[in-house]
Amino acid sequence: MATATLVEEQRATDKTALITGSEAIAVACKLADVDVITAYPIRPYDTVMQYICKLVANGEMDCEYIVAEGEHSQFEIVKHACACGARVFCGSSGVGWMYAMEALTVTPALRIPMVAMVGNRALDDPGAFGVEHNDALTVRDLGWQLVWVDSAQEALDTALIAYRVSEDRRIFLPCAISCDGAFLTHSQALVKIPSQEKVNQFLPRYNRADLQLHPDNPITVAPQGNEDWVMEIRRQNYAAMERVSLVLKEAYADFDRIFGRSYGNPFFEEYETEDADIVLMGMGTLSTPVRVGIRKMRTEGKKVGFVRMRWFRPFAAADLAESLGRFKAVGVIDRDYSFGSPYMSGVLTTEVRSAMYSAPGPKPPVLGFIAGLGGREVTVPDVEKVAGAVYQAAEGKSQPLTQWIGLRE
Amino acid sequence: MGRLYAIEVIYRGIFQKTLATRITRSIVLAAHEEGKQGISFGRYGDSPERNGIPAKGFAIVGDDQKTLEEGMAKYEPKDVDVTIAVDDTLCKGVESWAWYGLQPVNKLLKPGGTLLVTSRQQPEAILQMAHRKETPYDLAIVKGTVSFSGLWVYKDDHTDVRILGAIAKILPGLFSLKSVQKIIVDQWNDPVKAESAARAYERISSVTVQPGQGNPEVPYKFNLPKWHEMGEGIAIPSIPAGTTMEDPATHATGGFRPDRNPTFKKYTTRTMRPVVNFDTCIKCTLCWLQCPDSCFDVTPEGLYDANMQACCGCGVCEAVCPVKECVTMVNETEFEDNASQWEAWRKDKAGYEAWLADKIKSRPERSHGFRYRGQYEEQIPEMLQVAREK
Amino acid sequence: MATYIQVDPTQKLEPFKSVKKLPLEEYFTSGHRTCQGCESALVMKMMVKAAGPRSIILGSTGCMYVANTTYYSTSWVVPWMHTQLGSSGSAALGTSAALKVLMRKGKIKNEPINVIAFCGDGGGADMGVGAISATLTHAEYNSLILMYDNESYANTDIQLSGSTPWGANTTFSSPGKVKRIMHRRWKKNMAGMMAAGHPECKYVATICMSYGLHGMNAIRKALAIGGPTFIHSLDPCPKGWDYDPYLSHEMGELAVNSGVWPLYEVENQVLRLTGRTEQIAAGKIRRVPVRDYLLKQGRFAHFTNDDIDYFQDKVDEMWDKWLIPGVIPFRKDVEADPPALN
Amino acid sequence: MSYTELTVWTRGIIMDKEGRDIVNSVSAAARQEGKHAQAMENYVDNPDRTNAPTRKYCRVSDSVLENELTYENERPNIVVLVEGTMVKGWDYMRGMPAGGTLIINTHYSPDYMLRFVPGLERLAQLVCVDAAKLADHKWLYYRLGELGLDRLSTEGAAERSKLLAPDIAAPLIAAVVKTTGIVQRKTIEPMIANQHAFHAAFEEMRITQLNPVAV
Repeated sequence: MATATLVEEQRATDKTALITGSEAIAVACKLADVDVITAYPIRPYDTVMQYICKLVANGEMDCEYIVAEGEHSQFEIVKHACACGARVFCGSSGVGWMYAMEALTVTPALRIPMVAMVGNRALDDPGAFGVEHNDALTVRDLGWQLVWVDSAQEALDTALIAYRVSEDRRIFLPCAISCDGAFLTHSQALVKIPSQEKVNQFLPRYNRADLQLHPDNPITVAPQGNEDWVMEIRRQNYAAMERVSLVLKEAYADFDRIFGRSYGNPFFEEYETEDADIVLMGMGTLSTPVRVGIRKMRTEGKKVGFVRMRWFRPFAAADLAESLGRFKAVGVIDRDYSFGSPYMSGVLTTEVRSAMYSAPGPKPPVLGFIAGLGGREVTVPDVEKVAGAVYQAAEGKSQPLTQWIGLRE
Repeated sequence: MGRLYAIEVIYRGIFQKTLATRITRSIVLAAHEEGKQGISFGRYGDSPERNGIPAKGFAIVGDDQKTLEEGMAKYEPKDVDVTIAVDDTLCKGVESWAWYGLQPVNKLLKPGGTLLVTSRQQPEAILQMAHRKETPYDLAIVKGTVSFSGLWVYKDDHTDVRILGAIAKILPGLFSLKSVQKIIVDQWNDPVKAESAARAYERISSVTVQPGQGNPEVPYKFNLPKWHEMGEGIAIPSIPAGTTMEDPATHATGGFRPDRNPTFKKYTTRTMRPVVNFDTCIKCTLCWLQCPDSCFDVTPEGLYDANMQACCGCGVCEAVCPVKECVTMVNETEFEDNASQWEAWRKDKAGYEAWLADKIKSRPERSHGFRYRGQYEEQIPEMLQVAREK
Repeated sequence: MATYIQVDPTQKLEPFKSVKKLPLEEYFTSGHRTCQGCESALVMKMMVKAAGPRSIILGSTGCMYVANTTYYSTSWVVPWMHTQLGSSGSAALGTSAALKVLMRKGKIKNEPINVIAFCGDGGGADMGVGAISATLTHAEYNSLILMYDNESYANTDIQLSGSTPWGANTTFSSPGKVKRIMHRRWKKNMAGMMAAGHPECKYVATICMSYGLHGMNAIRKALAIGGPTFIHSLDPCPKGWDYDPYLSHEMGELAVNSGVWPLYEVENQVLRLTGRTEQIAAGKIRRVPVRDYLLKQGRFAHFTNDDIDYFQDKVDEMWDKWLIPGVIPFRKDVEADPPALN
Repeated sequence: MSYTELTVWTRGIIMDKEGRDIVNSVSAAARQEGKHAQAMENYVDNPDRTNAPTRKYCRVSDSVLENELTYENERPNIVVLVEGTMVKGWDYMRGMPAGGTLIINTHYSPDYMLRFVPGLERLAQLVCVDAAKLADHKWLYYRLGELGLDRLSTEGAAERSKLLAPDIAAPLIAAVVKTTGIVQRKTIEPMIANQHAFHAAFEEMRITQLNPVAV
């Protein structure tokens, strides 16, 4: 009796561990009792699969752990497993994510709630290990939910939330969790690991319901369509993506209630914005040098804030535009590029500008900055330089709409 | 603004693909001889074509480029001046493989337009098959054996040029015989073909079909559901498991009838159908087993009844049947409905025997493609002879 | 020997004794949009008749996807799901893995369910060969990968694949005024390669549904034996091969009897020539000349006598010189002239 | 306010784990002491190659680490060479502020090793400790390849079991603790697997004090 109580108590208590972002996601997979996992090597995401391998080998996790022969197969295998009702996990980085592109395209179309980790990495060529967000962003138009996290804790929590939202019958869409290569995937931090009981309370079992591929539920899935059908099918996915915001808010509220950790607005996080004149924006671990830079600038009397986008798909355009309308100017730092796009800026910048266009409120100038490509460090002086340019714009002085920061010129 | 002409060619997929393309291309080229602008295209949804499954090609011609543009960037025109059916069995209806429901062959014809059919039949036989239409139209027949060939080897039996010559007569505003003959010589450098076109021009005649005339059957339709009425995840229910059959005479049950796809029936693919002599059947199972379309229902006494909604007329059952004239392929124009042969046989054996004897007189004169090298060369003189007959 | 591979129980599928003992039920029925005389549709029908109702079928892109299931309509009675062109191996693996783990964890009822993934020769012998190969090494997952080989990308308009026979006319190898033979590659030996390269795969077979009972029994064996298995079926294609559809059955017989398509199975690493091929090898029946097979098809209409002779020589070589006729392409000469040992 | 950087140079694969053990346990101990600390590998060195020089970093500070996402330690106060021959060949001393500490795993004496050290003038102390011998892994010197087989991951992802806690690295950690005070002995000691080697090293390490000059 005493022993049992002790075990109960231990299981009910959150533990703290010093782990990397990759390991945090591996732990989330264990807690979520994922059924089928496929691995294929590519840095930096693949450390998550190394951790999972150990969890399986040590008997801490019961799943089919399959090493595939390429990313295309890696994603196809879990896609089919998920169609049969298995909870699945997968992931990749950079060109590996690209190699799986065909599977990535069909996954949301089939309403497969796969959760995948993207260890963000620059696309070849040249082969590079460092972070760039273009890999994950390639699926932004396809029906994937896309989220960027900036700490190992957030990675773990978001993975649990991702399962809950994706597997909700109202949604059934895949979710990619973007973790910056090196800074998040390979950097250890203290992470609170929730108890299994709490996770079970938060995350119901995956129920494929009417779409489960099983002899007891004879259905024909994904027949060939033509112009008579495709628009209607796309419209259904549109409706599902439309519902994500609601389900996501429910999940975050429940998460706060059960785990006692609140993330505020799920879609974006604000830092030092209350009295800010201008704000900077970005995604992922960029938040660290930006926060340091802001603290420094505030000692110099410059009121700079920061808005970190968390969920990129769905994109909370109205909320964001309302929030950004409070400031005199906005500087968006993209760790990606969109060559030839309007104003030749990055992807996030284009999205933020687009969100501002239809906003009813004030529309401050939005400047785009491209920085930190290929994993280059974004330094505090870089951040100060960005803020300086944004101040200029706030004062009505002309500035190039897109600037490259930290480039040797 | 000038005049816009639209002509469709309804044909058997693959078997008549080259034929149809030659016709639509030549229409555009001949009209261009007279200063008109045109385009030629196949219905995109019919591709990849399947052997025998009805498909469509179009020629759209305008007096000038601006007129032409009104008829461009469409999968198919709303209405047409001439519908050409290069196989008479197509008059039973068109169920293209990517469509839903069955379209009457004359569906797109404008009032007063012309349905041009390649056939050895008389107009009465064609009208037994073609569905009734609310407006009058003309029916013209290009006499001759229906031309079939395969993907790679074309049977150059002058069907293409004879149809072109006939169009020059039917729709003189589109192009003259002279223009047709010019582009024939330009393309194929064959004066004999130009002569064939002239002969068809001279001989073609038409009858007017009134709204009350034609096949009274209402073709099956399919209503496309709205987006929120469709299941999610691109999933649809599978076909239910089948059931046993019931004997119409004894009411005994047994055997097996598979459930069948309710939205695609495939029978308009058929140009010939198997008729079965149930009295000589030895129940060897081969027709049933080797049928790619699972079209044989297994009767309570273990006979095999070809379901005429599912049969596409490939002829494999006849080919594998070890008993002489137990399964015989018969020209589809001989039949007016898709009724069960086995039920007819069960109800009236003597009547069925007489019916069968009558039907198997009409073996199909068409072969559906390549059988051996030199085959077409052997067939062409005879086909041309038939074409010259009155 | 310790056991490292845990294979779930499979269905007990005794061989069908005769065509008269076949189940009447169809699990792939009418209303598919294939060509008249489509032998691949016949393979689908027989495949699932052999497997029975407790099956999940995965179909990779190709004719048997596009023609069989055009949205809102299907010919499948059993559950079926599309998979990408090169993914038949992955689809089989993922489905089988899901069933295994969900049954182990008690999330679905524990029972044997057949998993069959099919692909055409384009999806199998070309694009998907890597994934199929990988799946055949995953010995703990029960599945069958069936490659229906109609010797071209038949769905996209008859383009040549790695499985198209030498010299055939396809839209990517149509003969011209200067070059008569545009396709100069010999057909890939897919089943032999799968058998030789995957020692833990317990069953590989070649079939042709002109011999339906033989083919269905091969499928039943493949499903019952446990672990991943592979079957290569040669399917005459009236459209791409250009012959009159009623000849489909005969064309398959000619492919086997001319020796172009040897029938064999490799069961637990033991190779056996089967059906007519066994009789040919035993000298009980003579191979018919390939000329009889080739001249019935429009895709070879451009062949000269020299081309036919070349084709015959290559087939003869396969029978007379290969280590195992029609299966293993290593030359017997190697045995006659062994490398010198010091 | 205090801020300390510790850089460990090690040999790829075969001694990767030792390097990782040092930075991981020091940073963990520092956090326990309420400091802000970070341990990481040099991302660009990975995936590392057998025997190729590889860096591991640790940063300990009283206040929030503002350079958390900076790949490299730019001004290491402490440098550890996990394998003795690494003393030659490149400038592992670069960026070291005056008053730094260099720790070498070697059976040679500090006086002998001094001749190889570049930038010696910045060094306050040179410490030599025969870690492999103390940890009772004498074969380390001649069967390096075999050791490598034991170490699966170059990214450190696969090791999380107790068996892989500081063993050969224990004497080097002892040297770091004893000569620099970056963390207290009592905080780090419970984390050490090879307690014997850790204790023995406290007695047996050889330290030579130098007079550092600011450059």
